[in-house]
Amino acid sequence: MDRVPLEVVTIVAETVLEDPVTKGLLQRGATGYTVTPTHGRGSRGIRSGDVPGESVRIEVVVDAPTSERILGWIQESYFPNYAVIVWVTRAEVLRGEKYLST
Amino acid sequence: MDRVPLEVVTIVAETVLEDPVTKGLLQRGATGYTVTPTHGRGSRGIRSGDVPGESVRIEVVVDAPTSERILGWIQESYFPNYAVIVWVTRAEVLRGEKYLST
Amino acid sequence: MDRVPLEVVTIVAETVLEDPVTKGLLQRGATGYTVTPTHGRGSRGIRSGDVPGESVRIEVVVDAPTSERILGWIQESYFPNYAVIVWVTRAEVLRGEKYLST
Amino acid sequence: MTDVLLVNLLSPITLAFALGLLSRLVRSEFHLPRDIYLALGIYLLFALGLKGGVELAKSPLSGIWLPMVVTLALGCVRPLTSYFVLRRLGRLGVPDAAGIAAHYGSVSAVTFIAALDFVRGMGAPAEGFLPTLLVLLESPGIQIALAVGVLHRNTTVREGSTRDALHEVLTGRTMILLVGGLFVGYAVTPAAWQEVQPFFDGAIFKGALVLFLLEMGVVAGERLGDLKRVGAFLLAFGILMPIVHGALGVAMGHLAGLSVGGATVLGTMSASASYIAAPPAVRMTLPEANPTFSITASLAITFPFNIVIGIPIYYQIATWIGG
Amino acid sequence: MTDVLLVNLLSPITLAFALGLLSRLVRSEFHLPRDIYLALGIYLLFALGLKGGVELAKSPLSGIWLPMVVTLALGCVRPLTSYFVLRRLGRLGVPDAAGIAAHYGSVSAVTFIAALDFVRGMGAPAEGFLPTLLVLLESPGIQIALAVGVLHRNTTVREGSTRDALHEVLTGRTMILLVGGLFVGYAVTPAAWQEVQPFFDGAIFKGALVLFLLEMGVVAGERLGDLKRVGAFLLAFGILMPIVHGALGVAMGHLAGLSVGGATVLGTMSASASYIAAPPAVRMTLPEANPTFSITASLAITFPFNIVIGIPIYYQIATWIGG
Amino acid sequence: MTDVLLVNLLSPITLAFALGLLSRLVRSEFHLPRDIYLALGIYLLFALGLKGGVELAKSPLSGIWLPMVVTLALGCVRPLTSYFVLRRLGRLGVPDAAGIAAHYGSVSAVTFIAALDFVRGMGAPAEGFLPTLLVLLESPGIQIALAVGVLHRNTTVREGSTRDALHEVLTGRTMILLVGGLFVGYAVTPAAWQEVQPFFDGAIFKGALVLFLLEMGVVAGERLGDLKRVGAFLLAFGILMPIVHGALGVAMGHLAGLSVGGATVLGTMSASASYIAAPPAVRMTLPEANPTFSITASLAITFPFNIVIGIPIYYQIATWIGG
Ligand SMILES: Nc1ncnc2c1ncn2[C@@H]1O[C@H](COP(=O)(O)O)[C@@H](O)[C@H]1O
Ligand SMILES: Nc1ncnc2c1ncn2[C@@H]1O[C@H](COP(=O)(O)O)[C@@H](O)[C@H]1O
Ligand SMILES: Nc1ncnc2c1ncn2[C@@H]1O[C@H](COP(=O)(O)O)[C@@H](O)[C@H]1O
Ligand code: NA
Ligand code: NA
Ligand code: NA
Repeated sequence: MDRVPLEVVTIVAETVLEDPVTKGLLQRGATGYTVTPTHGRGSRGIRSGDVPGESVRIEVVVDAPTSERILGWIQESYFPNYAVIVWVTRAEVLRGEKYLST
Repeated sequence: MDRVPLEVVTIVAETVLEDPVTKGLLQRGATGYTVTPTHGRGSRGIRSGDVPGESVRIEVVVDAPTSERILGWIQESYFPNYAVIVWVTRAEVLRGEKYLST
Repeated sequence: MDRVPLEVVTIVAETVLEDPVTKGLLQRGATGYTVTPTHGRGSRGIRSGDVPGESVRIEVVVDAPTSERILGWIQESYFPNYAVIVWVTRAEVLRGEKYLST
Repeated sequence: MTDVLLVNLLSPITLAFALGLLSRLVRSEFHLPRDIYLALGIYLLFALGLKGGVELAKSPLSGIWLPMVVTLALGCVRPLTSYFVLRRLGRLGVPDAAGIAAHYGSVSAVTFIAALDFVRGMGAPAEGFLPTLLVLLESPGIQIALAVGVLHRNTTVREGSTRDALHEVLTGRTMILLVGGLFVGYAVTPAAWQEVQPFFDGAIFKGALVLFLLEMGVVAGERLGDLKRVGAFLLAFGILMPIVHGALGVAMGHLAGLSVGGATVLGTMSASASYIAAPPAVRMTLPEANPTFSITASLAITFPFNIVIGIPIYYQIATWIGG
Repeated sequence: MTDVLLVNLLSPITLAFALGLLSRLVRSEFHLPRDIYLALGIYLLFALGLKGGVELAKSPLSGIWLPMVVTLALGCVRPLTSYFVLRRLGRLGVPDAAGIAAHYGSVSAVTFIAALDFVRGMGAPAEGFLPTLLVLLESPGIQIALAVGVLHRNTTVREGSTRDALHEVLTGRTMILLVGGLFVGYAVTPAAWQEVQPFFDGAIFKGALVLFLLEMGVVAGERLGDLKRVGAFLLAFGILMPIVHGALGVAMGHLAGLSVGGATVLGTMSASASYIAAPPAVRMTLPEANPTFSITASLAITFPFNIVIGIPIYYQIATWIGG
Repeated sequence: MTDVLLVNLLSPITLAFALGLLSRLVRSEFHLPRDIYLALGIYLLFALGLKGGVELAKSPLSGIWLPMVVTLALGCVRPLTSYFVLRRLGRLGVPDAAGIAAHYGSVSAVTFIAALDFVRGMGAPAEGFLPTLLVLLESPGIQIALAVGVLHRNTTVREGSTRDALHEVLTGRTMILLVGGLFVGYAVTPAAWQEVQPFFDGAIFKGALVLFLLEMGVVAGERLGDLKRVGAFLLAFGILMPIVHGALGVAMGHLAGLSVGGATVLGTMSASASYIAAPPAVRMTLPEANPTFSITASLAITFPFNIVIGIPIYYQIATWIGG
């Protein structure tokens, strides 16, 4: 089992951001992503759409440089005005070479 | 990118617990939470509600003292009688200062 | 709070694999699992079922030997022909002794 | 009696339920999507409330008081008889006995609807105010059983959980839709009602009921595997308790002046057990109770029994007493 | 006037909406499943389009041009009046003023349907081409308000986001179903239409509308808590702006040759505010705007106002002018 | 012929499908919620089964045996002709050829329903037992194709997966609802059926079909982008194979004594390809096969072809042979 150490970036954001964020992830070197619909509560309680509290949880497995790139982009583009939370976990990934940015 | 090292507490619990658990999390210092509906199987196979196996997955980003407080509370209040599993992962969080308990 | 260090194996796979994978996990020593419906995109873009991009996210809390066993099995059985991604995160688990393989 | 049984057996409602059950027995994974099942339930309850309200507005209310009193009495007595039988004869612990008693002290709206449909088919329609009685029977039984359970056990209750559980029952789907529907139905003008009636009544209502019972068959079928776990006593309890409560309900309905159809439906209500409102309330308030016991008994034993055999029996009793 | 108000108040549509609102006030967790709510909305829009298309095919198109011009004019004027009032009287910042103006420049299809149903009930049915007008009123107002917002603020726009937002409005659910439905309804043969008409019309359509409004009551009720946050000005705006736009719409409809029913419905369209198409477009293009302000105003103030009181008022105005 | 084509083209079913397709071409994100799509499919299959069962109970069964034999023969022959053509003419590998053959060896229930509706509209209704034939045609083709694929390739099968796949087909949604519906429809009393018939028949059934096809248009439209990937051969296969199988089905239906309408529907069944039951079975048993090929062919080529042009062609053939 070749376990490649990579990073899992988890982004929880308002649902309107699903499209622009996933597109942006691919543009910045991610090879894929996984999206889960969720609901929740945060400090701002920003409510867009007609269902308050709905959001999407986007997970993306990337290498460290891509992770940096993604984090910088989200911080700049979405932190000022949108309800977004982002965290990074270290993980060992099977077939990890598939997820290295090229 | 200021990555603040925090903890992600993941709680998978029977659906009836969504309300009391999320309320309790906020009372114990969490600044927010993210809930995902899931289904699954465990050792007990406790089945409440009319859909066996349904549960909720609650994620909460907190600092270490809050994490301790939450874990103690869940252990005491819910472990004896409810189907609950809890694990803690270390993560680096953007804008991490937002999620420190005050 | 007795936090036992264990591993969380996360498997994202095409939906047809939910049944065989979860059965296989239990056979290989997992004591339970948690399944979340998701959608996403990967390098292959394999599309089975009538909804392209749908997949399941399966999380399983296990000890290190069981994790090894599961990873080897998935690599051998599903990597060649199916859209599957697997990663492992280290976690501290409450009541961790419940999830040790016997 | 066999005639009546056969008519009931060959109704699309019973057959659809049987099909759902069967699909689980052949290990099919067929399922109505959860949200559709919920929506059908919402539709049925709201339609029931609306029609009940329209009827209330039409008929003089004088005949309703005695049946209301009788219904409340049933709501107080049934959780206690259940608890008593479960403790004394079944030797169950306090939490399990109280938890199951909460289910059998409340009511199943779908069983009620099936009974309403059955007596109409028999040419003995129930009084129009029966849905109003249904409202009265849902919560008292749960509350009494939970109170008994909380008082009799030694552990302390988690603060707030009982209050929360009661609030949830009182503002739950069933109460909002049934009570709300009654008010809306009562308030709308006859002309306005006529415009929407075909959507809430007749073939569409009954067709939705058929689909709902198809899925209830699947849901009940998922519990069949648990029948072994609950043991012989609960199996007997799930059949005999309804017969006792059913006969009691029919008799009291008759005393309160209900017609044969009305007494049958009141008897069925009395014989039925909750599997929607009671489970979460019990889970929150008496967490030591094993939910497998109570849900399997009410959903996999009592519900099918009432749908297939119980209703014709209560009807038969009603015709003997009052026909 | 009180008569008309009462008829409207006791319609199942208004009562169901009130029930939904009330269920939130008693803190019930009752909710139609989200997918069911979406599906009811899809059904209502598609049925509306189909029926509109069938009518278009039947009636001569000559009378439609003037109303179309008038509708487009309303689509251009209303976002500007809204923006002007919000900036000058309300002293709101550019993004918030433009964001709210986008909502009040567009339209609420459900309010439209309720108006259609109301005038039919009053014996003054609207012209068959009204749904065609609805199509014209949805997007221009959003686009104009967003353009105003983007031009007037200093920050730079995130490249592509405005284009994406406009594409989303133009290919959104409402446009696909309404425009698509119009084409399908126009194209089908009368015989083929007759076979499906009962599914898209009459009691089923109206029943679906009742269920939809039940849930809209819940959804609006969830926003009631935000009323405090939006302040007195927006509260007044959410009631007075519709009255102004409504009167304007009725008057222009009358000038364009519409009947009393048609002018009422055009007035209602003009008075209504979007809460489906506008919010995501505004969120993407003017992220500094607080969505709580715009959604609360359109969904928790203007929508209920129009449903309960507004429509009868616009009808009254229409009868004064044109009756 | 052009007349017949036009009637079919302007039916609400075809138009709704076209609208769904079109919505993807303008890159709209419109979608029926997945659960609603599933529920409509469940309703259509169950209604189909019920009505088939009611018909079976009414008519003498004597005329059904020959059509049954013929249908089973079609179930055995079609996967083999498909496999042969795909291997020899298309030069596809074993897994892909067998995988696609499994789709074309099975059947599409919605195409079947559209054909049923079409011949009824043409004044040549099919025999009442046609839904029974549909049941017979679904699984044999899948099983034969999978067996061929498993035997002809060199790799070993993952133990259990073939058995699991077959169990899943035999207990899948289609079988439960269709076979179950047939039994329920056969068993219910005529009086009981009449009470629910309007819910499962007529305008409601057809309206549900229209909504279902709207979403099928969207789903098929999502695959249009894959048309380039599958290449010219599969494009031709997806159109010509149905014509061959369709003509074969019509001819054999005629020989078996079916009416023009019945032969048309049997021909359509024979021409159709599965996209619900076959895909998961193939994915589990022949994982090396590329699912994009088989699903795109059956869903984005054959299904639209049959709905828009195929059914009128098979009807024309049936009138030539048997009219
Ligand atoms: N401490 C937290 N832990 C987990 N999820 C959170 C937390 N805070 C916020 N969220 C999620 O992020 C979303 C936006 O949060 P906020 O920007 O703080 O309003 C919420 O809807 C939650 O789903
Ligand atoms: N080993 C495990 N890994 C992941 N999730 C688990 C595990 N065991 C239990 N779960 C989840 O926790 C819930 C309750 O488990 P239990 O209390 O063991 O019955 C199950 O429904 C699963 O969703
Ligand atoms: N880099 C990634 N990060 C997160 N999820 C991924 C990634 N790549 C693929 N996935 C998920 O795994 C599924 C299959 O991917 P693939 O096998 O690459 O086509 C996708 O549908 C995604 O849900
Ligand atoms: Na109940
Ligand atoms: Na709108
Ligand atoms: Na199929």
